[in-house]
Amino acid sequence: MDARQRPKPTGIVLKPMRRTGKQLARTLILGKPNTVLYPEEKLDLPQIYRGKHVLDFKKCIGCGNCVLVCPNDCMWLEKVEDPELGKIERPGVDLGRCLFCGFCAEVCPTVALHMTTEFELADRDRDNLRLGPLDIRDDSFGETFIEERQKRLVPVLDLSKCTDCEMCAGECPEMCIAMMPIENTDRKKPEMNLAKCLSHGKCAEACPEKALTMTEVYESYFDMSEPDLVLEKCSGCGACARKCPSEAIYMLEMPGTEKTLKGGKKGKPKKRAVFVLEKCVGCGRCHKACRFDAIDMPGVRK
Amino acid sequence: MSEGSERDSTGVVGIEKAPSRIGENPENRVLRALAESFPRTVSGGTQLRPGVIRARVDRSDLYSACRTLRDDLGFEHLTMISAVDYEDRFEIVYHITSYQSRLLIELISTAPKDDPVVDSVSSVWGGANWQERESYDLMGIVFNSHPKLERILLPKDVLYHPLRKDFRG
Amino acid sequence: MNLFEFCHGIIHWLVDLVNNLWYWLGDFLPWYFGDLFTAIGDFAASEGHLLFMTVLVESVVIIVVALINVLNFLWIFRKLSGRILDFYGPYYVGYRIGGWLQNLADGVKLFTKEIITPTKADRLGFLLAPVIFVGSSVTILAVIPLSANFGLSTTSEPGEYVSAGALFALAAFSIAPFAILLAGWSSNNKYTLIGGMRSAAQMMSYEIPLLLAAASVFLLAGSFNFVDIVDAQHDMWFFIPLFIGFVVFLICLIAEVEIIPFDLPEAEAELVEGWTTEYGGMRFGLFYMTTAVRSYAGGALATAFFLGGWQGPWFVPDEIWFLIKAYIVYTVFMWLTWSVPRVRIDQMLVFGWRRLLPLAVLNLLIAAALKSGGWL
Amino acid sequence: MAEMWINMGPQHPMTHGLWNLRVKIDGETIVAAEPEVGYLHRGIEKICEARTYPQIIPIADRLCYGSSLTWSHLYCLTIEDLMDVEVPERAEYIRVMAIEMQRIASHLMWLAAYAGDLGLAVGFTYTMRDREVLVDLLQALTGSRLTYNYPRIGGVAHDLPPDFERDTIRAVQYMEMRLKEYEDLFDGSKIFMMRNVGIGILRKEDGINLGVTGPSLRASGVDYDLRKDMPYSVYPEMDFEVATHEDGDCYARYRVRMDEMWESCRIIRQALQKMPKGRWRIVAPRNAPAGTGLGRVEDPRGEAVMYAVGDGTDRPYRLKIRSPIFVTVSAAPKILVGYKLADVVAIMGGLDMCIGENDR
Repeated sequence: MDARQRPKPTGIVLKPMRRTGKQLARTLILGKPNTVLYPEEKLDLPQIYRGKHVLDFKKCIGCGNCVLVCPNDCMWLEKVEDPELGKIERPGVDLGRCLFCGFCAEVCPTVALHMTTEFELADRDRDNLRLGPLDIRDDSFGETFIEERQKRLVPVLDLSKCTDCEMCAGECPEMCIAMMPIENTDRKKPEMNLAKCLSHGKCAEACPEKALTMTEVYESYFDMSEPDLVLEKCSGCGACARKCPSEAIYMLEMPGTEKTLKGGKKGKPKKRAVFVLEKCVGCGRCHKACRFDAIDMPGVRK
Repeated sequence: MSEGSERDSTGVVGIEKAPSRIGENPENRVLRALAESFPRTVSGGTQLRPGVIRARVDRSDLYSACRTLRDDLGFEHLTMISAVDYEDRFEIVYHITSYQSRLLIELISTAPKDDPVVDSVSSVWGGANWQERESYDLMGIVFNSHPKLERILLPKDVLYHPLRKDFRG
Repeated sequence: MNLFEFCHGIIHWLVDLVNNLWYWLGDFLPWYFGDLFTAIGDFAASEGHLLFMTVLVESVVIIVVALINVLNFLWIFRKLSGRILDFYGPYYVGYRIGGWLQNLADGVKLFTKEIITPTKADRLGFLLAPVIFVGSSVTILAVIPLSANFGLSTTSEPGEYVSAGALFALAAFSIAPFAILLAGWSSNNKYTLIGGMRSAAQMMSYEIPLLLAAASVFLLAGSFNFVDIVDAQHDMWFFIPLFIGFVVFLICLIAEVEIIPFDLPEAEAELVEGWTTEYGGMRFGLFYMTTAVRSYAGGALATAFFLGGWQGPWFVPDEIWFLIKAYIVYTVFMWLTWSVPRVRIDQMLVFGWRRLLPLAVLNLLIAAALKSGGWL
Repeated sequence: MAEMWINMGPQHPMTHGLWNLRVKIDGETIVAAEPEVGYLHRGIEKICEARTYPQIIPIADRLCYGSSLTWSHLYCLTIEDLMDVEVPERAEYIRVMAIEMQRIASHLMWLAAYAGDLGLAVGFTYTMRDREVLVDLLQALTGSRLTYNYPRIGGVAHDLPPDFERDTIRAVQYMEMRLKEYEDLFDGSKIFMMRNVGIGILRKEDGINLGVTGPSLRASGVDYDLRKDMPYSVYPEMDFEVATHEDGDCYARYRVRMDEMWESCRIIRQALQKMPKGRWRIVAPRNAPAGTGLGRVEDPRGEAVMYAVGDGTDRPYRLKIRSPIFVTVSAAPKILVGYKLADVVAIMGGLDMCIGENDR
């Protein structure tokens, strides 16, 4: 109750007239009312203002997470040809349906999609509001933009080099690496609890085969669904690895999956898809590409 | 309205009337009073959180349970009526607040799919009037003895209840 | 030289010029043409025709000046509203003269709009209402002089103007409610009907204090003539002895010109646009313009009655003094308008009958006492 | 004059949205009133059933154009209750601060509309001008001016921008200065008092029985504020008072909202002082378990409640939204009858209609 005094309802019209008179005198003397003369002056917009989209073609990996997360279905992936990048898929946006919620920029795993402060988007033709990837392309925007999301160093495992030596698990100061057996195979692999990881990099230094490398990943706040391999169904065709935009899948021969041939001899080990979940962006393209339904992804429709 | 002042006093008296055990918190007291008044129809009384309790009531005793809640236990504010379309039943959920003991009770009543009828409580709480109309409009729950059970949000001539799960636009 | 002499001189000169032309032309033509021309020339040079033409030209000059005044008024209204309400007001149209041309642009826009008459409206009344409203309001301007030399006079004698000009102005001022009632009723719309009814009640109850306050001025001045009234204020402006009357007069004027504390007939929050709801296009534009005309007339009446008319130091012409005072009265109106909300109709009527009427009567008594005591 | 029905709406300056109030008047006195709503029904509850949990946040923003942050916050509270997510403490403080800013902005918008209704154009422009200060702050915080899309399930979207504390303190000081000016403009005006005192009296018993909540009920003398009585977020840490008034008329409703703005200024200062360092967001799970979640907040218009039913997938099975103004407007006939036609704008304006949340 310190700053607050209940006003006494007094005065006929003189009190309000004093206030408006002050205002009149102020605007007449200063000659400048509070209004912003819009087309000539504009408001200062903060950097996080959500206006028109821009896309950095070089950073974008074409995963389509922005399309997945869009509440209004106003984004789509489009095939474009670029002289440098070749045949690629990049998102376009229909500003006529966009809510400007900013989820697409927030979910982008490589921070390639931004929203600018440009808000003058009105047009006479609705078709002009449908912006393809080339319309929103701006490869240099990211340099002027301070991304709020932090980059983070996480250890990424190359399973083909791993020898199950457990050196990394012993070195981790946070005790966040545990050796877990891979199902249906004879192998084990280190599993990282990334929530506890503080990016010391001790595990990568300790690895004798250099199978662990520290890679920079942007923090993600969206719980995207993760792929899960059904080993019996996997044929080893590698379609998922070819489709993966973030190179999080590679094919590897798995010891322990050999079929027992006649006479007790063992055949060649099968190739199986291996997921690097640290790199996975959860776009679900492997799930869509798999013809054998070997990849489970809850919540992603085919 | 003399009824209002009367209700204020009876609410307090009602809580005092129930013989309180030492250390019994108000949530349990309300649940016990409700279960004692309607031993056969009120079930599943639980405390969800401090200040929030839940009970299920059969739809045959819904009206009298609500009367008891308002008149004897001091729940004088009907916060919300929501209808949920489950696969096998409709659930009509009443959230009722007490301004005196600062409690919220979640009273759940069910109705079968083929007969979505419950008693109206709009004579108990005037605020239920439009909320019941809304439930009727969007979910198709029929409230018995409602003063004016008409569509409220949708036009008068639509034939469907859009919040039902079998509704396909 | 006053306006009459000025116009008379011009007309005289023109008639002489044309007559010379006629006579010169008649010399070259057969005799009957010459006689005809002579007759026409004699008629043109006759005193009655000269007087008629003079008054006609005088009226046109006065109306043109008044309408330019109205544009000024609307500009001041919009600019001042803008400054009080913390925005710019008219800005781009006529950028160098502070957006003065905005009203002309709005007028042109309103001219291009379709004029709609509702199907079930009473067509005659619907058509007649703007005519009466605009006509009666513009008529007020005819008798309000800007100075002792700038007004509608019947003779060349300065000071002899329409002898009951003030009375005529007040009478013309109070015709408008009939037009409003007619407009409200003939539009066949509930909002306009309520607006019209409110207007009738409002005008009726505020007319009486207005006239009583004006009557005290007439009593002190001893005349209904504007020039006499202003001359009577040579020693002391009337708002000092008749301060109560001045305040009552201003309040009643606010009610008469329907601006915000008393704009109940067109209270846009509850009655959409009141009695003008069904009018569109230039008909609405006329109403809008006429509101400014009435505001100007009100300011001018207050100036002439209480603020010493065109009296002021010599370095500014009399006409400018008069306009400045009228504008200041209007500015105070605007200032009050934007500072207070709108009252309710019953409160307003109670205020009119129970507060203003006794005050006006008291003021009249004071004036009578002053006059009979010989102090003024 | 005989009795006649007048349609105030759907296109009428009084409605501030799209609804219809049919009043029956005898002369200028109201003898009956009948609100009709539903013109802005967008089926948000049904839309939500087809969206994943995060995708609903921007849609919850669209419920009310006056205080969108409150609704997305309420949605996040509900889903956090459903999912059992613990929110970082810093996020809670940021939320409380942002919501109180939103509350001031919403009340200022109400005051602007109210003043405009009563014919006080100065009240409209001054309050909207000062609301701009808060909107600018919220824009710097959230990145948008009207539909903020700021709270997230498990935190808030961004941390405070640089210099935000300084700007906020300045804005609060500015607001306190301005609130005094409004009190001169409104309370100091005889005509404003004439239009408000004793108009639209809602008695305590009627208010409780008809389900009126929020400032309109507190103006009738019921000391009930969810921030105090069923605290959520970090409101227990805050020191503030619940503004109440005994009279139950339009002036009381105006007074309660003005006092709430003072209290909100206090809460903003305290939230800034007590705000801890740390994370402002955690990753929420994608799917909600089967069960129910309930969120209740004190909206600027009253008690806003959401009831979510989860079924184990990433989309809600049912999301019921309780709009405070939907119930309040159903009590309007009770308040209106007996007053003058011109009081309709004062009474309905004083209830703070928001059709976006009313029709959903």
